[in-house]
Amino acid sequence: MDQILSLAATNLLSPIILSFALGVAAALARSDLNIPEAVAKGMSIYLLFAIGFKGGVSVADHGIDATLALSLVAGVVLSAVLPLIAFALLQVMGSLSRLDAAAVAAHYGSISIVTFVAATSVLSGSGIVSEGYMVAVAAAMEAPAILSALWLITRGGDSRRMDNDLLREIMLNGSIVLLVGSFFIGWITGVDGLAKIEAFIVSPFQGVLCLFLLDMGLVAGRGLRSSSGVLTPGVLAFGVVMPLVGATLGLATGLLLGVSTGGVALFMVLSASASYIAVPAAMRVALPEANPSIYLTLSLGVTFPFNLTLGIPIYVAVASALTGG
Amino acid sequence: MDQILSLAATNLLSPIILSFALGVAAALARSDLNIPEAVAKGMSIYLLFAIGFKGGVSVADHGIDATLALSLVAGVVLSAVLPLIAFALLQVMGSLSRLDAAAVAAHYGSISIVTFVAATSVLSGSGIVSEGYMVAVAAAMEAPAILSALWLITRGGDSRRMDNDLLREIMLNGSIVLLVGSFFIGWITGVDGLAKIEAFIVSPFQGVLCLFLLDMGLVAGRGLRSSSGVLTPGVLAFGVVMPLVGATLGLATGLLLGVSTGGVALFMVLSASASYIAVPAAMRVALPEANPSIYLTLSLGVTFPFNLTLGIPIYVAVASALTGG
Amino acid sequence: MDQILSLAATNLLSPIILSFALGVAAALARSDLNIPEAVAKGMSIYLLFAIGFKGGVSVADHGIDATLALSLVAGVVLSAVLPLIAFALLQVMGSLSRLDAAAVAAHYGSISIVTFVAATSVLSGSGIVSEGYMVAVAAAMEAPAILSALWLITRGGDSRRMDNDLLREIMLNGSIVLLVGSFFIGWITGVDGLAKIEAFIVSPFQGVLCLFLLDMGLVAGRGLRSSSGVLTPGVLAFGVVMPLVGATLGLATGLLLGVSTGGVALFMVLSASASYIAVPAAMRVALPEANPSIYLTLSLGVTFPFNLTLGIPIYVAVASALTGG
Amino acid sequence: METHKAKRVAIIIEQVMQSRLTDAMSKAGVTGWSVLPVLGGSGRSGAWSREGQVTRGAGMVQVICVVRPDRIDALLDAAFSVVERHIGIVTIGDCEVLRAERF
Amino acid sequence: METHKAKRVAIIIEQVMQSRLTDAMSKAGVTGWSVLPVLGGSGRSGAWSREGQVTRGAGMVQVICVVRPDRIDALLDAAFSVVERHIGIVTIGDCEVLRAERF
Amino acid sequence: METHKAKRVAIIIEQVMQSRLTDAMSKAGVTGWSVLPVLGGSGRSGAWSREGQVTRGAGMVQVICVVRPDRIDALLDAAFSVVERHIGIVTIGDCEVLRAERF
Ligand SMILES: Nc1ncnc2c1ncn2[C@@H]1O[C@H](COP(=O)(O)O)[C@@H](O)[C@H]1O
Ligand SMILES: Nc1ncnc2c1ncn2[C@@H]1O[C@H](COP(=O)(O)O)[C@@H](O)[C@H]1O
Ligand SMILES: Nc1ncnc2c1ncn2[C@@H]1O[C@H](COP(=O)(O)O)[C@@H](O)[C@H]1O
Ligand code: NA
Ligand code: NA
Ligand code: NA
Repeated sequence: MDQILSLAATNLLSPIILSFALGVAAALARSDLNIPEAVAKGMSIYLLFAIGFKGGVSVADHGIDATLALSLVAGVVLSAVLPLIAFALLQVMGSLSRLDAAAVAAHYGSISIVTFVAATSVLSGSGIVSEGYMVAVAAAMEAPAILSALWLITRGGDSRRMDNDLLREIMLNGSIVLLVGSFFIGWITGVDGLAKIEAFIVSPFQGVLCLFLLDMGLVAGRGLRSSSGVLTPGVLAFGVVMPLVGATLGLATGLLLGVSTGGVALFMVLSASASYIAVPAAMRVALPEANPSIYLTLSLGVTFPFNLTLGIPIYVAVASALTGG
Repeated sequence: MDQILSLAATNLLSPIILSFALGVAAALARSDLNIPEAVAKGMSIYLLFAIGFKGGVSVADHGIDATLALSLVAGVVLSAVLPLIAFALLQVMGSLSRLDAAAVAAHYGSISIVTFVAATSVLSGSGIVSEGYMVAVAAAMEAPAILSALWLITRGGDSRRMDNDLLREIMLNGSIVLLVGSFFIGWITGVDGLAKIEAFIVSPFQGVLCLFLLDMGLVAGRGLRSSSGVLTPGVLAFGVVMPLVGATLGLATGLLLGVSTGGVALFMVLSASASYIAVPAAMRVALPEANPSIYLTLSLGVTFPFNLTLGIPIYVAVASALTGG
Repeated sequence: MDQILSLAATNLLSPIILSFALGVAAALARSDLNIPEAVAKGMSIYLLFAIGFKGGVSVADHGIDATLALSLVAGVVLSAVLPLIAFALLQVMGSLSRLDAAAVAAHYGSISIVTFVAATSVLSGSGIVSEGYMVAVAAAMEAPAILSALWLITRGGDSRRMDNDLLREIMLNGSIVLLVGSFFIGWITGVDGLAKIEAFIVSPFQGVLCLFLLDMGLVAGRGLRSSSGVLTPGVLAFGVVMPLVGATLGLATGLLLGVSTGGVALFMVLSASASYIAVPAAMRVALPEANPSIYLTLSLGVTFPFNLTLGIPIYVAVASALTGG
Repeated sequence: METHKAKRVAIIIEQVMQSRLTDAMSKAGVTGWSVLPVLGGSGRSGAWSREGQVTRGAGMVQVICVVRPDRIDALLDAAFSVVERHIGIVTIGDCEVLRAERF
Repeated sequence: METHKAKRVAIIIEQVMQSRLTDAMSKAGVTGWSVLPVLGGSGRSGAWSREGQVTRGAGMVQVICVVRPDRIDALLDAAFSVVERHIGIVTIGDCEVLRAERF
Repeated sequence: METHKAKRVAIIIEQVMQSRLTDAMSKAGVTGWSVLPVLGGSGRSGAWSREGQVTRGAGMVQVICVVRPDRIDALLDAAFSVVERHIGIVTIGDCEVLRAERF
């Protein structure tokens, strides 16, 4: 408990969290502070490239762990199963239509790469190592949740929602391709490759993350301001309960696989986090009748800040305690 | 005098001034060189965040000076008083309408954060320290001048120019919020926080400033090309005289407050500089009849280059001489 | 031969080439991965500024070589002559109309600055020095080819294609101005200037180059996907043969001038490379009837990847062998 | 395909006035509009361009608003109250729309 | 100057649907269009803005398509098949064009 | 609200030709216009998109020009002289404007 509190305190007062808070505050106060779309997209490309590359280098450096393949499979299964749990939970807690519930469920099965990035920086700040291939697990967890959520709807007798175009869009969406691609580049070029671009992808990383979180705070704050009415208390509660449920499943998976302390924590983080880049796009195509205000506000306005501030310290502390790490 | 000349020479041949000159030259020669709006805005966000953060860290490091509160108050007073002087001076020197004169006056009461940034980099290049909270003084000086200039107009019997929306826009404009926000983040996280993001906000700072000044040179050059006709000789002269008047007031203020040599120099720089980010927007809303070519050309095309090249070395040399720093 | 192979292997597995390959692969697989236009332009401005500045600093550091002026003249001549050769070659190899052939020829006389940048990074990776003023030669080679190609057309009895506006646009296009301008800034400020902005223009350079090549891969891949049909086998072959012809001329020039090993390699690279920034714009204005799919696909989709992967190692190896460097 | 008569109003206005315009439109009961970027232009107050600008004062946007013919007067009154003292240009064109029930 | 009658169709549609729309237009034999960015807007599903967005799900674009009057039905059928279940708005206006041989 | 008849001319033209077009318009006495970005499109010369482009040769813009009906011929002549040999499309529509004294 002490460890959780101290980790949470350090975490809450870190530049990245404070930058996020600044963004939320500015948006709620209706300041005109804003970051151009192109700059925000540029930063997200930078972060994906850097995190993928570093993951690949770490695999090149430490060799392939026997559990790599198992972890990937576990990630796919988690991503596919979590929406079913989320959907069931929403039936109990919320008052959402089947369509809205399925759309929300898809987001919670998938992952938020910024949450993952923030967690790795807490881990490395605490000197806890993790498997480099966890970034590949993150990529593997992006898409299955979408298929799972669409199955929930079509199973309910609804017409076909999926076609080949959509399937390709989901599997080859930009963030998956960039994450996996830079992971392989890092793996192939290894520490020599890293040495060449370290001053670009390692040193300024935390700083870029600050500005990116400032932007996410601005977007989340604007969303909360305009859409705060759409969430009932039950749905709001889901935004905090579901990450804890997901984290528990992630914990069990990590312990079963026997990955490192950091690996367990990251399994928890990935399972706890909710997508806000890839899944919303797929939902607009496949479930256009679902209300985007609900899933975006829940994912970006509730669950993301929760994970960022309290979730990550909890997951890291629990993982440390249970693995003796 | 010698010191001024040598400082001016070093200054004139620094990469940042030469980058500005390159931009002006390219625009005057009608080259199609241009920096995308989103990239320019991204760089300005970076500079504001970095300068605010470093100011906050410096306060965290050196403790709060007893004069902090006094300096803030002095900044607010300076910003409110300078437009009155500018307005009076314009009545004498120029042939502008009351509206145009008031709009110009608002710009000269407020501040140019890039001029401030350029001055801090001259100071640190000369090994002169300044109070970290001067960045908060800069933020405090952004808005009062606008209210002061609008009072000049409404006092003249004109209809109401100010409403709550505009007041909020002025007080919470993006650059104030980002500067103050990152100042507090820097203050809270202190040197530990700085250590995490130093490679982002400290090391590449000068380089980003070069490209930003290249862009400002391009914009200033384009403005001079298309609007050079709008400025009468009297108004042009105002663009050089007013900074010197402002700097004198800033000097007196700094000496009275007893701040450091660098602090005095920065008070001069802030008083001498003219806004070109926040104030133009407020003027378009409140004084739409005032001609933007006049205030933009004067602020960005005349006063900014003057301060950048000659003003800053003069202010730093005078501050050094009079404080014995 | 061994050296070529080993250089090619190192080169092919470097982060920058793999990033380009990732971009091509993503585009061919129709992923929605894309880099915003503003970010791509921002990166190209960064690269031009950095490469120009470093070239200037190197001249300031090593003094002006007696061959500087000769090299500039040689560059201008090469750029003017290469289109004539390209045009003749296209008459033999291709089935293009005179207009299309002239437009393509203009591209091959001019240069690709990214290919130049990639080559300098291979050189510095191999510890081979080159003249800093080669960046000025690169700038000098941008424009003459355009005039030469237009002469080919007007000579053929076609109406006037050139006016003063177009001439100014060609001579003062953004990349020439930025390259030459930053070259002079680097020259004037020298190693002291470099020290101030090294953390911006040197350390992160390779990393930015990776993301820029990722973008070029995406654009090249999209072009290949939509325009692969427009190139006949003869024209395709031209895209590989012409760089080798150009490189041979560049080699002869470099050897004649007696520049360093790196200088010879860079003369080869410049002559071998084909423009895709400045020349396409001039062609749209002057030869609007020429099909842009042909010259863009050939330059960016065929010659650029060829030079990047195989060309550069070959040129460097040949230059080393023949200069004993 | 069945279409319905409507009016397409395009308002080119300074970016700093955008929220005031859309607020006035909302108050007038007009709830649907789209905002398009404008890169530059020229008019009686000279030429301008967005290139490299960081000042928040520069630049215009185009607000497009498709309305039922009977709403046009309320919309124009609202728009006029905002553009009155400001630079900007308001055009109204006839058009047909699909799915009129959406307006 | 000689001009010819034509129809100008403007379709404001979600960005994620853009390629589906233009594919449908191509299939219907319509081969000329331009895509314009939209910065933000408001409608029955609330207000939105592109500012700072990284999600691929947000945002609309405007597809502009100038067609000969006799092609308008094929175009509207194609457009309707895509926007039917999605948010979006289709307007059709009369216009004149130069160089009609280009369509 | 009082409105006046006007013409709304929209010219989609290559970005490299923009300054030539607006220069020609100025010479023809047309002084008001706005330039809008175009993200991509398709036509007889194939499809294109602005994504990730650094080449200055690619891409089109849309120039919008509202004129009094009696100015339309001068404007079209000016526009035609520039687009004649280039790709691009010129549409003319009827519209009403507020504040006609501004034109
Ligand atoms: N006739 C016009 N057609 C299209 N846009 C115009 C027109 N007149 C003015 N504008 C736009 O409105 C801005 C301000 O116009 P003005 O108030 O005349 O200076 C110009 O810079 C253009 O962007
Ligand atoms: N009447 C309208 N005029 C112009 N744009 C509209 C209109 N209605 C909707 N839109 C655009 O279409 C988007 C979605 O509309 P809706 O489906 O009504 O929420 C809005 O956010 C606007 O960008
Ligand atoms: N019918 C059309 N409607 C709208 N835009 C068009 C049309 N035809 C062409 N365009 C635009 O003009 C560009 C060049 O057209 P084209 O000369 O036919 O290749 C296209 O890529 C589109 O951006
Ligand atoms: Na999850
Ligand atoms: Na001032
Ligand atoms: Na060449």
